[in-house]
Order: sequence, then C-alpha cells, then structure tokens
Amino acid sequence: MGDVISVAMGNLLTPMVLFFALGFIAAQLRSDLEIPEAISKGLAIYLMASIGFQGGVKLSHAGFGLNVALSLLAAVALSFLLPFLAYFLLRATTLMKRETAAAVAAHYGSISVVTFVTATEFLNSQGIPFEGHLVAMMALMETPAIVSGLLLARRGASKDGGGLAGDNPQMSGEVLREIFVNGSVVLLVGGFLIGWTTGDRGMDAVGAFMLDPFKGVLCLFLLEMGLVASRRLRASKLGGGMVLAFGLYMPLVGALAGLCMAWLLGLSVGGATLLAVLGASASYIAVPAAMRLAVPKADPGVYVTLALAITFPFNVVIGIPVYLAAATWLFG
Amino acid sequence: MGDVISVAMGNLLTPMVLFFALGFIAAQLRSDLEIPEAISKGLAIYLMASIGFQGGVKLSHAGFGLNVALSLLAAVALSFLLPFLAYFLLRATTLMKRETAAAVAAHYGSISVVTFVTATEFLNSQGIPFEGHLVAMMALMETPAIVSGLLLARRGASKDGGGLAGDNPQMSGEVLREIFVNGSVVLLVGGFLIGWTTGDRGMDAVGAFMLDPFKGVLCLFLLEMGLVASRRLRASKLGGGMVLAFGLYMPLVGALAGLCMAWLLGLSVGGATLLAVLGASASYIAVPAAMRLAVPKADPGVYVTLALAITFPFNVVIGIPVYLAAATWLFG
Amino acid sequence: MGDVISVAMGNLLTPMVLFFALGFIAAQLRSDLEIPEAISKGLAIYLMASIGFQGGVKLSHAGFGLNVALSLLAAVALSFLLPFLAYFLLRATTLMKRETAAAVAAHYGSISVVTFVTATEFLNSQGIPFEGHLVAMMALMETPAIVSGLLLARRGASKDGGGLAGDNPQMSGEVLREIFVNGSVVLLVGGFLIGWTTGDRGMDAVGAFMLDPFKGVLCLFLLEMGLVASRRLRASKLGGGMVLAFGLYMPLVGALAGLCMAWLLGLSVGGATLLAVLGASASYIAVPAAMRLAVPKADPGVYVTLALAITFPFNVVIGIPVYLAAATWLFG
Amino acid sequence: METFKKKRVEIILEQPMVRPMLHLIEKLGVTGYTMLPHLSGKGHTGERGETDLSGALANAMIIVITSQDQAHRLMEQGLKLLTDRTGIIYMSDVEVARDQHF
Amino acid sequence: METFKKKRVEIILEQPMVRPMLHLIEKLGVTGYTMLPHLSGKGHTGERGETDLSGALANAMIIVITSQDQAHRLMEQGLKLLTDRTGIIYMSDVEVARDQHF
Amino acid sequence: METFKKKRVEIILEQPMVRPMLHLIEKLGVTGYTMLPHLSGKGHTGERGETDLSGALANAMIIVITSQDQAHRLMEQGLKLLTDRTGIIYMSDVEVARDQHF
Ligand SMILES: Nc1ncnc2c1ncn2[C@@H]1O[C@H](COP(=O)(O)O)[C@@H](O)[C@H]1O
Ligand SMILES: Nc1ncnc2c1ncn2[C@@H]1O[C@H](COP(=O)(O)O)[C@@H](O)[C@H]1O
Ligand SMILES: Nc1ncnc2c1ncn2[C@@H]1O[C@H](COP(=O)(O)O)[C@@H](O)[C@H]1O
Ligand code: NA
Ligand code: NA
Ligand code: NA
Repeated sequence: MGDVISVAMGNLLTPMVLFFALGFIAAQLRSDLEIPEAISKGLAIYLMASIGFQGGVKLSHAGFGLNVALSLLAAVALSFLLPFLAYFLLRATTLMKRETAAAVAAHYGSISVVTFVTATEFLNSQGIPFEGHLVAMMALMETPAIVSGLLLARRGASKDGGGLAGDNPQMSGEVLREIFVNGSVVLLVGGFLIGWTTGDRGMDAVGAFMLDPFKGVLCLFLLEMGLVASRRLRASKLGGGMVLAFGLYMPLVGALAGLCMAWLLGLSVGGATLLAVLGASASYIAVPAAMRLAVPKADPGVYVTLALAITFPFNVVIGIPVYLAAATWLFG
Repeated sequence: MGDVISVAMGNLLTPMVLFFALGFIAAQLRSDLEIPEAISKGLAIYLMASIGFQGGVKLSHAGFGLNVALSLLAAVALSFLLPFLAYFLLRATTLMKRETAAAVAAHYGSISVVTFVTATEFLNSQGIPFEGHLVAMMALMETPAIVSGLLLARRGASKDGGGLAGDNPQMSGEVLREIFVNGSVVLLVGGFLIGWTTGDRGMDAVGAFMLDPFKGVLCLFLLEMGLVASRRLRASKLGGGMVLAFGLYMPLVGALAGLCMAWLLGLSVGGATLLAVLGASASYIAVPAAMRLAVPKADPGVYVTLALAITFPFNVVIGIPVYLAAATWLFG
Repeated sequence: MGDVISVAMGNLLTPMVLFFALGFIAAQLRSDLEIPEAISKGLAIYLMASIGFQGGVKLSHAGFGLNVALSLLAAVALSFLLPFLAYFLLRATTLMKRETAAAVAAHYGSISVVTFVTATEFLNSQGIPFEGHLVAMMALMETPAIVSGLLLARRGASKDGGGLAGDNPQMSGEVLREIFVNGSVVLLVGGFLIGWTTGDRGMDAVGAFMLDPFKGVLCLFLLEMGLVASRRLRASKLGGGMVLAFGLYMPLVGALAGLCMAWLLGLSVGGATLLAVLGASASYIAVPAAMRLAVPKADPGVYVTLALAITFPFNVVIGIPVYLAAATWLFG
Repeated sequence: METFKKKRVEIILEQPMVRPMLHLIEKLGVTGYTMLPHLSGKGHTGERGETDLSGALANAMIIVITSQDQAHRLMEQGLKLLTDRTGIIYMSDVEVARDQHF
Repeated sequence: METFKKKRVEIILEQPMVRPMLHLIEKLGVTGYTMLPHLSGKGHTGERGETDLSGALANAMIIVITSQDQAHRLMEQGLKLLTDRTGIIYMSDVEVARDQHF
Repeated sequence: METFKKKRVEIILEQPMVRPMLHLIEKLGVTGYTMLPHLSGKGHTGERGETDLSGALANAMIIVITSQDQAHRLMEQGLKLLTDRTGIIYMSDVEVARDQHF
C-alpha cells in the first residue's frame, strides 16, 4: 500500500503531470497563454504516428500470433460493449436526455490516445514492459463505440421521434468515414504497420525523431491539454453532481472491464495496466465530430466536458498509478 | 539486375516511402487525416534549411574549386535548357495549349526539394557518398526554368495575342522577385552558406537539431506529400493519356540529361544519381506561384497535378533507385 | 582587447547570428520567405518552456538560498526602475510624446527572452558557467516595467488630460492579467518550477527534447526574428536620429545598470553578463499588448520598431560579446 | 459600369457540417462558394471555437453569391439541414459586374 | 420564405481589444457574434498585421447580426470604446429567416 | 447617430495576386483595406484551396470600405487586373459613422 502511494506520488512529480498541472493552473488564473491550434494538431499527429510506429517495432520482435489476433478482437468488443454499460449507468443515475447519454456513452467506449501515451511513458519510467500490440488494440478501440452510440441514440429516437441525422444519405456517408477512416485511426494503424514492416532497421533510421524526443513532446502536449481541460471546465455547466460523478467513477468501471479482459487474454502487468487505461479513458478527438454529425440533439457541452475536463485529468493524475497498482496486485 | 531489383525493393520498404504510401492511401480512402498547413510549411522550412546546411558543411570539407564553380554553372544551364525540351515534347505529343505547355515545361526544368532530400537519405542508407555542392546545384536549379517558361509563353503569346501579364510593371516586379529571392532559394542558399562558413564547429553546435531528426521529419513530410498528391490526383482531369504519359517519361528524359551532365562534370556515382534526380524532378513549390502571376491563361490544374501527383510519386517510389542503378552502371 | 574582438568575431560566425543575418537580408531583398505565424509562436513556446526548465534544473543543483531570494527581488526592482531612467532620457533628448515615451520606457525595463537565450548559448559555447536562477530573474523582469510605464503615462495624462484607458474597469482587468499571468511569464516560471522540482531525473526524461535540439531551434527562431526585425525596419518611420540613437545607447545604459546590480549581488562572470543582457534588452512580446490596451495614444510603430528592429539586432550581433567583455574585465 | 443585383448568402455553421452543406450547395446548382475556416463565436447554443482538439466546437463561414431565387432556395434548404443544430444563415444585396458569372 | 430585416455590424479592430469589445457586446444584450482572427490591413494608423510576435499589431473582425436598434447602440458605444484607437465599424442590411434568433 | 452611405467592395482572388491588387488599391488612393488569408472555395475555374504547397491554389479576400465613386473605379480596374484569372468582385451598401475616415 505504501508502495502504491509512493508510486502515485512519483507520478505526480514527473515533468509530464507537472506540465499538465501548469496548463491547468494557467487557465484557471485566466492567463492568455495559448498554444496555436496548428501546433497542437501537429503535436498530436507526431504522438500518434510515433506511438503507432513504436508499437509496430515492438510487435516485429514478438511476432504476430493467435494471442495477438484474439487481443485485437477483444479490443473491438470492449469498445463496442462499454457504451451500453455507460448508457445504462447514465440513464439510471442522471436526468440526462437520451441523445446526450448515448453520445457520452460512445465517448467512454472509445479511448484517449494521450492518456494511453502518458501511461506508456509512466510504465517506461518504472521499467515495466508491455506488449507492442496494445498499441494496435488502442487504434482499433477508437471507433467501434461510435456504432454503439448510434444504436443507443437510434433506440431513443424511435421512442420520441427524431433528433437523428442518419436518414440523410450524405450524412451517413460522413459518419461511416468517421468510423472507418478517421484521421487518428489511420495514423495509429498506419504508423503501426510501418513500424512492424521496417522493424529495428526502421527504428535505427528514424528513432532520433520518433523515439528520443517523444517524452518531451508529450510534456508540451500535456501543457496544452491542461489549458484546454481547464478552460472547458470553466465554460461548462454539467448540470448536476451525478453527471460529474459519472466522469469520475466511469473510468474505474472501464478500467475494471479492461482488467477482466486482460485476465482473459493473459496479458502482462504492463499490458493489463494499459488495457485498464484504454477502458478507463474517453475519446475527445475522434468521437465528438461523429456525434455532432449523427446525433445533433446531443449536447456537446456535456460530452466534451466530461471526457476532456473530468475524466482526462482524473486518469492522468490519479488513475494511471491506481490501475498499475491494481494490475500488479491482480497479476503481479 | 537482381541487385537493382533488391535495391528498389529495399527503397519501397523504408519508413519514408511507406509514410508516403500511407498518406496516399488515406486520401484515396477519403480519410479526414490532415496536416495543418502551418505545420507542413514549417516542416518544409526545416528540411530546406537543414539540407542546405548539411551540404555547406560537406563543402567546407571538400573546399571550393574550379569543378565546383563549373558544376554550379552547369546546374543553371540544365534548369534553363530542360524546359525547351519539355515544351517540344508536350507540343509534339499532346493538344495542350501553348501557355499551359510553357508553364508545365518550366516546372520540369526546376526541381523538387523533397525528391532530392529523399534521394540523399536513400544514398545515405546505402552508404553511397555524394558531393556537398550538389545541394548548391539544387538551389540554383530552382528558378532559371521560370525564365525559360516565360520565354516560351511569350513566344506563344506573340502568335495568338495576349495571355501574358508581363507588361504590367508591378507584375514584372513580382515575377522577378519569384526568380531571384524566392523563399526556398533563399533558405537553401542561405543554409548552404551558413554550413560552409561554420563547418564542423557549426554542425557540432546544431547537429542535434539539423541532422539527427532529419530522416524522421522527412517521413512526416512525405506523409503530407502523399495526402496532397493523392487528393490532387482525385480532383484532377488531366485530359488525355499523353499528358499523363508525359508525367512518367519526362522524369526519365530529365534524369538522362542529368546523367550526361554528371559525366561531363566527372561526378561520383552518388553525385550523378542526385543530378539525375534533379533533372527528373519537377517543382511544385517555387514555380507554380510564378506561373500564376506571369502566365494566367495556363491551367494550374494541369501543371500542379503533373508535378505533384504524377512525377513526384513516380520519382520517390520508382525513379530514385532506377537512377542509382543507371549511375552505378554508367560510372560505378 | 584583441581577445574581446576575437570573441566578438566568434559570435558573428555562429550559426545563430548567421541565421539571424540570413533572415534580415532576405527581408531587405524583399524575399517572400515567411515562417507561418503558428510555427514561430510554437518555437517561442518551446524556447521559453525549455530555458525555464533548464534554469530550474540548474537551481536544483545549487539550492535556493538567501542570495537567490535577494537576486529575485533585485530583478523586480531593476525592471521597475529602468523605465524611469529611459523615460527621462527620451524626454530629455527627443520630441517624443509623453504617452509614447512612457510606453517605450516600459519596453526597456522589461526583457527579451530570445536575446537572453542567445546569450546563454553564447556563454555555453565559450564554456562560461552561470547561475540557474538567472532564468527566474528573467521571468520576474518581464512585467514590473509595465507598471512603471503606466505610472509614467498616467503622470503625463494628469497633465494634458486623457489618452489613458485605465478608468474602464474591464480594461484594468485586462492590464492586470497582462502583468501577472502573461503567457510568457507563466511558461518561464512554470518551466522553472518544473525543472527545479524534477531536477536531474526530469532532465534525464525529457532532455532529448528540452536540451539537445535547443540551439538548432534557436537558429530557426532567429531566422524568423531577422525577417521580422528587417521588415519592421523597412515599414517604420522612427522620426528622428535621437530616437534611433536611443535604441542603440539605451541597451548600454541598461547593461551598465545590470552590471552594477550583478556586483551588488556577487554574481559570477557568466551571471553578470546575463544580468547585463537583461538590463540591455527590450521586450517585444509581453509589453506591446499591455501598452496597446492601457496607453492607446502611444504609437506602436515607435515602440515595436525600437525594441525589435534596433535594440534586438544590436544586442544579438554586438551587445552580447561586449557585455561579456565588460563583465570579464570587471569581475573576471 | 453596369452592375447586376445578386444575393450574398452567409452561412455560419459548425465545422463537421461544412461538407454536407457544400454538398447541398452543389446539389442546388449554385456555381460557386467561398469558405472561411477556424472562426469562433457565440449564439443560442453558447460559446464555440477551437477550444477542444476535435474540431467539433469550431465554426466556419460559407459565402455564396447567387441569384435571388437560388439564394432563397439555399436559405430554405440550408436552414432545414441545420434543424436541431447550431448555425445561422442570412442574406443581403450585392452588385456584381459580370452577371453570367454567378 | 418570409424574411426579417436585421443589421449586420462589422467591427475591425486590434487583437488586444477583442475581449473588451466582446464584453461590450455582451453588456448590450446582443445574443450572438462571430469572430475572425488573424487579419491584416491598412488604414489611417498605417499597415497592420501579424508581423511582430506580440499580436499587438494583428487585426480581427467581429460580426454581429442584430436588430436595427441594437446595431445603432453597438455602433455608438463601440466607436466610443475605440476612441484614440485603431479600428473601424460599419453596418449593413441583411435578411434572416428566424426573426427570434437574433 | 448619424450615418453615411459607403460601399463595401469584396474581392476574392488567388493568393499570388494579392500584392498586385493591393498595389492597385493604393494607386486608386483608397484609404484602407482589410485582408483575409487562407480561404478555400469553388468557382468557374474549379475547386481551390491550400491543397498544394505553393500557395498558388489558395484564395484570399480583400475588403474595402470606400465611397461610391472609388468603389466603382476599384471594381472596374480590379476586374481588368483579374482578366483571364480566377477571382470575383462584388459590392454592397454599408453605413459608417465617421464619414471622413473612409
Ligand atoms: N447574432 C449573431 N451574430 C453573429 N453571429 C452569430 C449570431 N448568432 C449566432 N452566431 C454565430 O453562429 C454560431 C451558431 O449560433 P447558434 O446556433 O445561435 O448557437 C455562433 O457560434 C456564432 O458564430
Ligand atoms: N477603408 C477601409 N476598408 C477596409 N478596411 C479598413 C479601411 N480602413 C481601415 N480598415 C481596417 O481597419 C484597420 C484599422 O484602421 P485604422 O484605424 O484606420 O488604422 C485597418 O488595419 C484595416 O484592417
Ligand atoms: N458564386 C460564388 N459565390 C462565392 N464565392 C465564389 C463564387 N464564385 C467564385 N467564388 C470564389 O472565387 C474564387 C474564384 O472563382 P472563379 O474565378 O469563378 O473560379 C472561387 O475559388 C471562390 O472562392
Ligand atoms: Na474507454
Ligand atoms: Na527537373
Ligand atoms: Na531591459
């Protein structure tokens, strides 16, 4: 127990978490500090291409086997199923409208790349290894939750008529695009395949860019995340303590689901921690645009705020070491 | 022969070419993956400053002699003369309008920095050395072709009256600026002179930025190039197979001209390969703006598409190893 | 003396100063070379976070003691007091309007991060150590001068009635924000605290990003500064030789004040050089926006041009080695 | 110089809806449009702007110069496309010199 | 389609003044605005644009669709806020379909 | 508040032509303009936007508030400058409060 606390404290004092805190505090103090939008998008692209590539190189060592294939299937299933649980919890404990609840649920089935990446660096700093295909699992968990979200919203719509934009064929095309060739999915999967194909030779060639500065770039990105989360928190009216509470307990529920799945798949402690993180984290890049298109009546103020301003900080500051502690205790 | 093929296959499986392919495929799948414009301009600036600097440092080892001076003159001549050949071929084999043919010709006399840079990294990965002043030759080949393009367009204009904007003195000033102090020329030449002046001392100071991450940055830039080329291809109507064919055979013609010149100058195998690449590649940064200003009737849909969506991918994927094979066979 | 000159010449031939010169010359030649605004803001953010972090790590070695606390106080005092001197000189030697003189004075009390950073790299290249808390002093010198500028402008206003926007409570809030939670102050102080807290462990984690490429990034940023300074110079009408002269002698006055303060604080030669640089340099990031808000009648054409196009180049090209020579002579 | 009366329709809408709206414009047979990305703003659905990373909260503006008839059609069908959504449409009179260009 | 007459007020001003101006708009009770950042331009105070690093020389535009009355009030008080400053305000007629939205 | 009638001329043109057009505006003696960079769009010459790396396919907008006479002159000579080129010009009525500023 003392160990868990010291590890958690160690997490709090990494440059990553401290830069996140810096951004968060700066925005609370109404500083005009601002990272240009093009820069934060550029940093995100770097992080996604790089983590994909790193995972692929790792898999090129371990090789692709049945257990990897099963893991990928399991990841899709986890992303698809979690929203139903989330929707049930939201409808049971809050007064949230159907459409908004469905959209929020979709976010929690999907994942947050930056939370994942922060967790991998945390594991690296603790010297805990993890399987390379976790990265591919992450990529595949990005969008199945969108489908569940649509099913949930449609179910609501058939009851109270309307609010869904899926009937317009143009709109359906847009939504399908978001599900299958979303930019972040393409980058993660593409980077992964390139890392897998080129292996160590590829890492030798581009490691000085793809690997060495990774942690530092992550710091800058977390600074931006801190600013964004904090500003979102100030602008938001979540409307009710049970909604806010959902943003804090749902990650724990998702992490638990991830740990169960990890147990079924026989992952290592590091891998189990990361799958817990995937279960626990909520999307704020891929899913919001799909929900804006497909479920216009859902309130983006609620789902963006929950994912970005409540669950993301919770996971980065508290969640990650807790999931590691749980994984160590269960599988260590 | 088997060797050539294995080298070519080796080229296909570098992270660089794979990231280009990733971008190309993503855009064909209509992914919304997008690199912010400011980021791709920033990456281009980095690549140009850095390749210039690297070339200058190399020249500081070799020293500046008569052969270097001759090479620079030859480069200017090559860029100036190639458009006449290209124009002749276009007019003989296609129905392209005079103005458009002149503008296309100007693009093929000029060069593509990214193709050159990809080729240098390919040579580096094969352990094949090349002369530092090739970089200066590249810089000087950027814009003489613009002059030839204008001469060709003016020749057309005198026959069918109009379509040229050169009479307006304001416009002439703009075009002259594009020729002499174009941003990419300034960066390449400036970086080269700084590398030459500061030599190894300079490289020690800034190599961790200018050299180490170079290949990785190039990957990200080629990802963007893949997206851009692919989207351009989808938006374009080149109007005729012979136009498309020009985009595929003209690089070979230009490469041959480059190899002849390399033989006259007595370049190494690596240097000859790069001069072939310079002959083969077509501009899509410096020349288009000049052509928009000076030859408004020329169709940018044709020249940007040919240079960016046909010739660029051809060179990066197939051309570079072929030119190396030819140079090895001729001079090796 | 011969030594000073050779050191100064050495400064002129560093990649940093040469890239600055490249930008300057390119803009004078009316090149269309342009660094996207988002990129230059991104580079500035990197430089500030990184220099803050580096300083903090240094302080974690030396420890925080009374002399550090005194130095911080002294820095605030220096920034607060210098504007009064600058205002006096401006009013005594030029016909500048009160408001504009007050605004210019505020700029010279504040500091230029890039000048400071260029000086630290110059010291590093000469192998001259300096105290880590100089970075904290820089951060604290950013904004006290704004207060002095407002006092000076108000004093003028009470005499000739109006021109100050401080009575509007909304505007006062904006100005207070600029003083206390200005983006660059937050980044510098925040980076410093993070470096201090995480120390060598933090540097190990993120040094490959925060430290290694620093000098190269600075080159690119100085290229942009050269472009900006040069374009500003061409667009400006400073209106009178004594105004221009102020931009050249005021840095010497400020440097002298810095050296006196360094003597009182017992700083090392490196530290004294840097405090001279802080005294000598003028803000062009934090102060201009505050002056636009609070002293609308002051002419931004004058204060931005003086700080950016006269004093900045003077310090980077000539000032820094001179201040080092003076510090060596006085304290060496 | 002779000028011709046209309408300038301006549509301010959320970024994810830009493509569907351009699709509608195309379908109506309007000959052109201009798009301004990366705007922020405030309206009945609250403050919007690129404050998140998804672009879901960013605004864009589409400008269309067209005939009176087309403008009315665009306004009507555009508003239908924006039902339940964030976004506004308005139009005004403009004069052009090249009647046939619009 | 029935349309309603409104005013479109456009304010071009220096970046540092955007927040105070939005504050004024809010205070007047106007229901919405749209902001376009990063513009350049030229006027009586000379050339402006993001040529420095502070943003002090950048321009922005604020667009407000509102009633005739509010538009006049905004123009009057907006001009007062811009006294001694760089910036222009002008207004024009527009038609909207949803009267109550503005 | 008293207002004065002016014209708002809007020019949408390709990025490389921005400087020549600003030169024309200056030559006509117009006192100011505002420039919006990085637009995309579609017209008779097809789709345009910053999809290449040269900027040759990007659009920009120039806004000019000026007198009726100057507006007509700008429209006429601006269209001449854009002969054979991509780009559109149109104008509309606006009201300003400071007559002498424009
Ligand atoms: N009265 C208005 N004037 C100008 N822009 C507006 C106005 N109302 C709304 N907008 C813009 O339209 C977007 C969506 O408005 P709404 O649907 O009312 O939330 C806002 O974010 C603003 O950019
Ligand atoms: N006549 C005009 N037409 C369009 N924009 C203008 C005009 N005059 C001024 N502006 C814009 O308003 C800003 C401030 O103008 P000024 O206060 O006259 O210097 C300029 O930088 C331009 O962006
Ligand atoms: N009807 C229109 N409405 C709005 N913008 C237009 C229209 N037609 C053309 N444009 C803009 O003007 C640019 C050039 O048009 P064009 O010369 O017709 O190809 C286009 O790329 C659009 O940005
Ligand atoms: Na999840
Ligand atoms: Na060529
Ligand atoms: Na100072």
